[in-house]
Amino acid sequence: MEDVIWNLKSDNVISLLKEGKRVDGRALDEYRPISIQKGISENADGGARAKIGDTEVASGVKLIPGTPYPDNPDKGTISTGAELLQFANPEFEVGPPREAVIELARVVDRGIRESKAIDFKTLCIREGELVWIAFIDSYVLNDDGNLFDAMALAALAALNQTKIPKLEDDKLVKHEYTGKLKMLKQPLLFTFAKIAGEVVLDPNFLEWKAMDARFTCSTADDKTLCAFQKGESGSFKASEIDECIEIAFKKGKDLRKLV
Amino acid sequence: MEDVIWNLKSDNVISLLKEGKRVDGRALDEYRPISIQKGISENADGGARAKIGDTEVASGVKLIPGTPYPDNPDKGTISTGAELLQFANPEFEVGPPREAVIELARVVDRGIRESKAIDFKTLCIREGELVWIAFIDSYVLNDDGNLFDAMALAALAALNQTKIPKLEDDKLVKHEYTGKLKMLKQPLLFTFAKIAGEVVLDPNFLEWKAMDARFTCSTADDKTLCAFQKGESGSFKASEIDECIEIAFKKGKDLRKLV
Amino acid sequence: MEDVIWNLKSDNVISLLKEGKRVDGRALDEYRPISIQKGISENADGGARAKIGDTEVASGVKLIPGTPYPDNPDKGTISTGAELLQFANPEFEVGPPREAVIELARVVDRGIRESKAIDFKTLCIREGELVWIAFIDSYVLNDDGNLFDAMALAALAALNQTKIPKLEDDKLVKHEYTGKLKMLKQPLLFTFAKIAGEVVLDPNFLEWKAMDARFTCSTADDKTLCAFQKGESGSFKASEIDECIEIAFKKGKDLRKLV
Amino acid sequence: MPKKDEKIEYVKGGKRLDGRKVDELRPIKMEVGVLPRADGSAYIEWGQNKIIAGVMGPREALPKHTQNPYKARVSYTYRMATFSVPDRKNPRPARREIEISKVSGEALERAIFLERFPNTTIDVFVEILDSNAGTRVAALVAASLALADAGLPMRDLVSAVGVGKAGGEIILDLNKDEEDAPDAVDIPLAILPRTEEIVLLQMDGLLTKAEWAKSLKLGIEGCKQIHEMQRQALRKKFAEAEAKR
Amino acid sequence: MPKKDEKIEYVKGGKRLDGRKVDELRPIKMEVGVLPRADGSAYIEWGQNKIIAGVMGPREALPKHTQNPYKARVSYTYRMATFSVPDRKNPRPARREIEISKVSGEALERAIFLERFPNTTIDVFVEILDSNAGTRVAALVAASLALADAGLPMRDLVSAVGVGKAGGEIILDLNKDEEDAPDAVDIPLAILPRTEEIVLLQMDGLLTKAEWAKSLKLGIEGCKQIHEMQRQALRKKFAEAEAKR
Amino acid sequence: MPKKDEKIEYVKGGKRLDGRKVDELRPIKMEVGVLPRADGSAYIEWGQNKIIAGVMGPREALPKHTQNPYKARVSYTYRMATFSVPDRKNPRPARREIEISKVSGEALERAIFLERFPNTTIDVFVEILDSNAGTRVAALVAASLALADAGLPMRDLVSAVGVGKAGGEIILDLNKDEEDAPDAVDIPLAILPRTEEIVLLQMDGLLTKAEWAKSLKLGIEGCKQIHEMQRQALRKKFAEAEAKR
Repeated sequence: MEDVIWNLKSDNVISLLKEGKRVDGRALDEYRPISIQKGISENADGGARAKIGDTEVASGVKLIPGTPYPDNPDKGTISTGAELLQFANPEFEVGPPREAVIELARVVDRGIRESKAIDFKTLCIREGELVWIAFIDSYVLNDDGNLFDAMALAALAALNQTKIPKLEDDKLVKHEYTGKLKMLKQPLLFTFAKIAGEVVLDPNFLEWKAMDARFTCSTADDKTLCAFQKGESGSFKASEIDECIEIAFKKGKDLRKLV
Repeated sequence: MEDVIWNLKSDNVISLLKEGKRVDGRALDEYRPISIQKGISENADGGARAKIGDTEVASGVKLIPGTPYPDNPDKGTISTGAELLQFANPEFEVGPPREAVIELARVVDRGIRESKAIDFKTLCIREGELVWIAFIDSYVLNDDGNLFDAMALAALAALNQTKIPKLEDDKLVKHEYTGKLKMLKQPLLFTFAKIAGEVVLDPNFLEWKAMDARFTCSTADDKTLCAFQKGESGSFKASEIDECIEIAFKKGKDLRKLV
Repeated sequence: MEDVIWNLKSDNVISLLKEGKRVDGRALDEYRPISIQKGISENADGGARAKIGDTEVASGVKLIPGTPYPDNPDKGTISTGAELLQFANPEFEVGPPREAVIELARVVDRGIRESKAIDFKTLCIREGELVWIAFIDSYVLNDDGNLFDAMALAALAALNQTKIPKLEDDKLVKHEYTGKLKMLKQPLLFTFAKIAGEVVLDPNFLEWKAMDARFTCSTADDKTLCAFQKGESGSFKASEIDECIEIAFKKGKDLRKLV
Repeated sequence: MPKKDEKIEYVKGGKRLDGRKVDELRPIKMEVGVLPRADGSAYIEWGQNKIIAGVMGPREALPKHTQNPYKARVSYTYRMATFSVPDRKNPRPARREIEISKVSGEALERAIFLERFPNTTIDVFVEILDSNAGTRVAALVAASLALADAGLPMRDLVSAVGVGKAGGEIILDLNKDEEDAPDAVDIPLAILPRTEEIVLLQMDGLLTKAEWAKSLKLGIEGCKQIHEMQRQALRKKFAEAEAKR
Repeated sequence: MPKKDEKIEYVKGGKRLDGRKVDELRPIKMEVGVLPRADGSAYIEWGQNKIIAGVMGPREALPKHTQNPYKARVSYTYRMATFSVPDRKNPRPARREIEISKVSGEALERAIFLERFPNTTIDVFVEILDSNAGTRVAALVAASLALADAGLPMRDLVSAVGVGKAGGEIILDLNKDEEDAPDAVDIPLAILPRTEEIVLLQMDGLLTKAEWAKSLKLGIEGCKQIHEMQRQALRKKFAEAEAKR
Repeated sequence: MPKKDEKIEYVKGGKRLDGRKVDELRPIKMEVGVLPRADGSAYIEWGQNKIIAGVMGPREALPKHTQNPYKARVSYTYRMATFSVPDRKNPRPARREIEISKVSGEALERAIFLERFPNTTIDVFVEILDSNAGTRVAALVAASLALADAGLPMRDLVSAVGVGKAGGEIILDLNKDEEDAPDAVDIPLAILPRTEEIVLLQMDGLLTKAEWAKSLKLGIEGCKQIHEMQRQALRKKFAEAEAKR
């Protein structure tokens, strides 16, 4: 029954796209309105909420001292978690599919990690013994499609205002800080949906349900790519990928001003 | 089908209560017969079985050396576990509801912890390094209603005869002890069921199934309250809570003689 | 439906056995063809694949430094894992029964452990501080009955070619070795199925489905028993057990030449 | 944070450490209808606490054997974000969260006309984004608003507050410093304000009967202040909705 | 507990360390019908071992796909209380407990006329409250009594005992000290006493054929002693039940 | 293994560290039909990588609510044996394995005429026995052969390869040493060779547009070499099957 309704809605998305139109009237390469709210939790070392249209994600960062990996004794690291809260998408009565949430977290993670936005050496406290682990945990509050870009935005905004806690005898001193986390790059994700042969930027929920294939492109700055992720059962032509990359660079300039 | 039978049984509980009578003939504020059997396991550091009517719980205590919490370097602690064995209530074919068992364990835990029955400082072995953790694990053998009070009784009886193991080089010496665990208070739980407007002490299984609301009151001694827990979807009037507290203090005098 | 098919197949196994014949023409005490392939993974410290007929198991060994048990400070140990890969037996759509796999792993483990094939003292690196733990993990690739014997064969073949890694500052030096793991015994399993009163060695898949009872006998060498395991809901006569033991010793001589 | 063993006067000259009077609530902000995809939602800031609540349902209870042919069931989930507490919270639900979820859901059941929706579930989910004492009562207040926002027929709103003892004084709405007092007693309380029925009541710590009586009185007054704020938040939401028509 | 490397004579002048003869059981006490809500139950004390067993069923097997249209299935659960062993046991089922549950349930299946109860499950649950070697056989003996107490039609009782080797001697019903002998062999054995069919048989340790033959003989005799005690415990229960009428 | 900070020339005189040219694959061996009980299977050795793949289905999707009335679903499981990596892998599925399973299964879906098998599942399982860079693409190549071996109607085979950057050079089929280069970029790529449709594409590391263009060209050529090997492996299998008739 529900399947039938979704099929009808998808048919509508598709027939409009055939005429070059999107269900919400946007241009094919247009983002929905974006807003960012900082400082969502005093207990977090950094935090922010990001909205793309009605899609909303809250991200918080906690810096925790831990032991470094044996093969990287002088480097801290990040750990990126994602959760889709039950009210974000009432469709998932028994929770969202686990693999989809893991993919989401890992793509956001790679955007940050592979861009080298954080110099992990600056997270070293004492070589071989103690380093900072930055736990970046994101909660989807409302899912109106394109969680990837919204979560990347929220996570980046949270990192941009993250403070480094004070340590005494290797233990955290609560609510005291020694400085700010240094961000070398401003990595962002740009997600495209391919629907009945057309490629659109920032798919909303209806488009998300109707899409055949998904492509996410992460840029580290205005001329460097740092991660790709193709998903879903459809395919892309090489030329389509190239167009997506062009748009990602173009949109990146605007978005980086916001975070 | 089963629902129908329970509804009929509950109707009977209610219609008797309307005449001021309980299904097993007790007064509204009367406990079922209580008995306690000590020394149920030589491998436990302390242990006991408690029966209230046909409700029976076995509790055992193990003292294990562990590291203290950073914010309480000079204090040991307790950890309270509860399990409803499959044969205790054949109704639960695939195991009892997890939340109900967690609530049970936590209410029993708070009764002991908040009463300050154990001075956690006496469980310190070496400040900041080694403390005793008292694992109090309880198993429900037969569930004829009011597991709360029976488990609290069994746990208290077990604690009252708990011996402190001998340590050599920070390791346990098996079956050797250096003294007894000191109990400063004798905390007990008193559970009431509200059924069709009437409040009864120590509900049996039929009453448990028929109740609208539950109130558990823990007393540390004959004049100090130490924990409350209201449960189920019904409500209590403030005056009803006060009556329950009165009865709890009155009954506590008798029960403390038993443990 | 599937039950019906299996019942028909089992009827066939049984009616042939009544005439002294097996479905695949073997004698009652005859193994299927056995082959062993060594060196299946350069990343393993030892590894092998073993086939008994179409039943195939891959085993690999990793030696990892760890802390000894307090009561055995001068001894390393083994840890034996088993997994039935999904394609090994398509019957198990949602995975094989967990208890069956645990039993399998534990019987293979006891065969190795109880035979004293490995002198755990030779796995000691520094008494009380550091010992080798040999992780023996086996994967069933194809299940055509009698996983027990095939897994024991693969595990033994893997152990027989296991090299001991080099340590520097208590850390593994990758792909460098200091010697070979010394095997004192060549323990093997011999599994028998009792089907409608007849006892057969090395049951294939059809026989496995038809069997009433199972008996596995592990021998450490040509005259020492080291583990038994009776399984399934049927029973054995004492005389049947004795015959199984005789056959196990007889067959052991041939099998030990292979590994 | 004061050391636990230090001698502190928690009320001095009628004022508490943070300047409040004994019967004074922390600053509270409530907003109704904040999640477009949920059937009902609310956001609350209560002191440092920041909590978002969403309601889905009534919808068919699944799996089938959880259906009650006589009434809807309420499934309440209280969760803390990893970054909502001073130490990072493990993302797995803690036993504390499971217990709070159970008693909070039971408290809400009394407020809803559940018998009108047999075989269904009403799913209430609250996420704590920031915390400083009293999150379970603040969450319950937000959840109650979210239920009303979802248009569920209710006997009354559930209003809740913390009350208790610190430094020998009975005070309303304890903050974290007060909860850390050596003699601290914390009493989460929720009522249906119209009838003053108690639907949630827990307590931790040593208390005499007289102290309990005083606490209960203070708590009920607190709940009534909360109730007034809840009504205002709902009126604001409905006025806005009306204006949009 | 003797050190593992020490030279110990486990049998000296015909007596074992605890004074028993080689073919002597530890003191055993059995009681039938101890759990009011279970369909059948029993309690056993066997040396230091203290075990309680309960039976529920036959009842409909759920989920449906686990039903066997030809016979009942037996689900056996062997669990150790955290405080039943010298070191605290982790409350999560260990792999050892899962294996013991599997082979013990299979052993009981042979004793019950399962084909009379198609599509059902017979749930057997045993909890170890205290332990000192030989719990799995003691549990099986208690479980068998609980099945009889539940009135299930049985081919025979299951009788079980441990047998094995310590210090070169073949002995009945090893205790923990004997199981810790450097050359210890432990053989849990269960039979249907009437036919001497073997329904459970495991073994750990190095043993010759001759030693096995001797062990089996001793084990079967032990099982028969146990069987006699089981019958007495059941007679006592039924006499009491009769008296109560 | 070179230290990460060392200055290394990854391509010198047209040759890579292991002697290969920039556009040269490691030695590859493919075998089809290796698992008697699976519906289709294949084994691949690709450099040090050793991988076995099996296919079961199409068969009824269970539980029922996972059925799609319009087409089959592909369930892909990528797992690494504990001993397949330098450090022992925890046997529990890692998040990396779950993500790879998801995108690989989606890549295969495009190749199969799924709409012919409504309400069914096609289960693909790959086990990595040994590894050295590029396992996900090697696994996908083996899985594609296993699907063909199972006789499933396919639009095309899926051919896959890794491509990327090390030491500033764009190279085909990176090995572990090259993946450990300080500036390494790894791009797993899978296509349907006939139409050159991209069905899997991931990327890690810093890359310019020009480098990406060069990588994609090299990758597509690599996929076509792989495709030819896949066709040979299938021909060999069918010739053998024919011969056996």
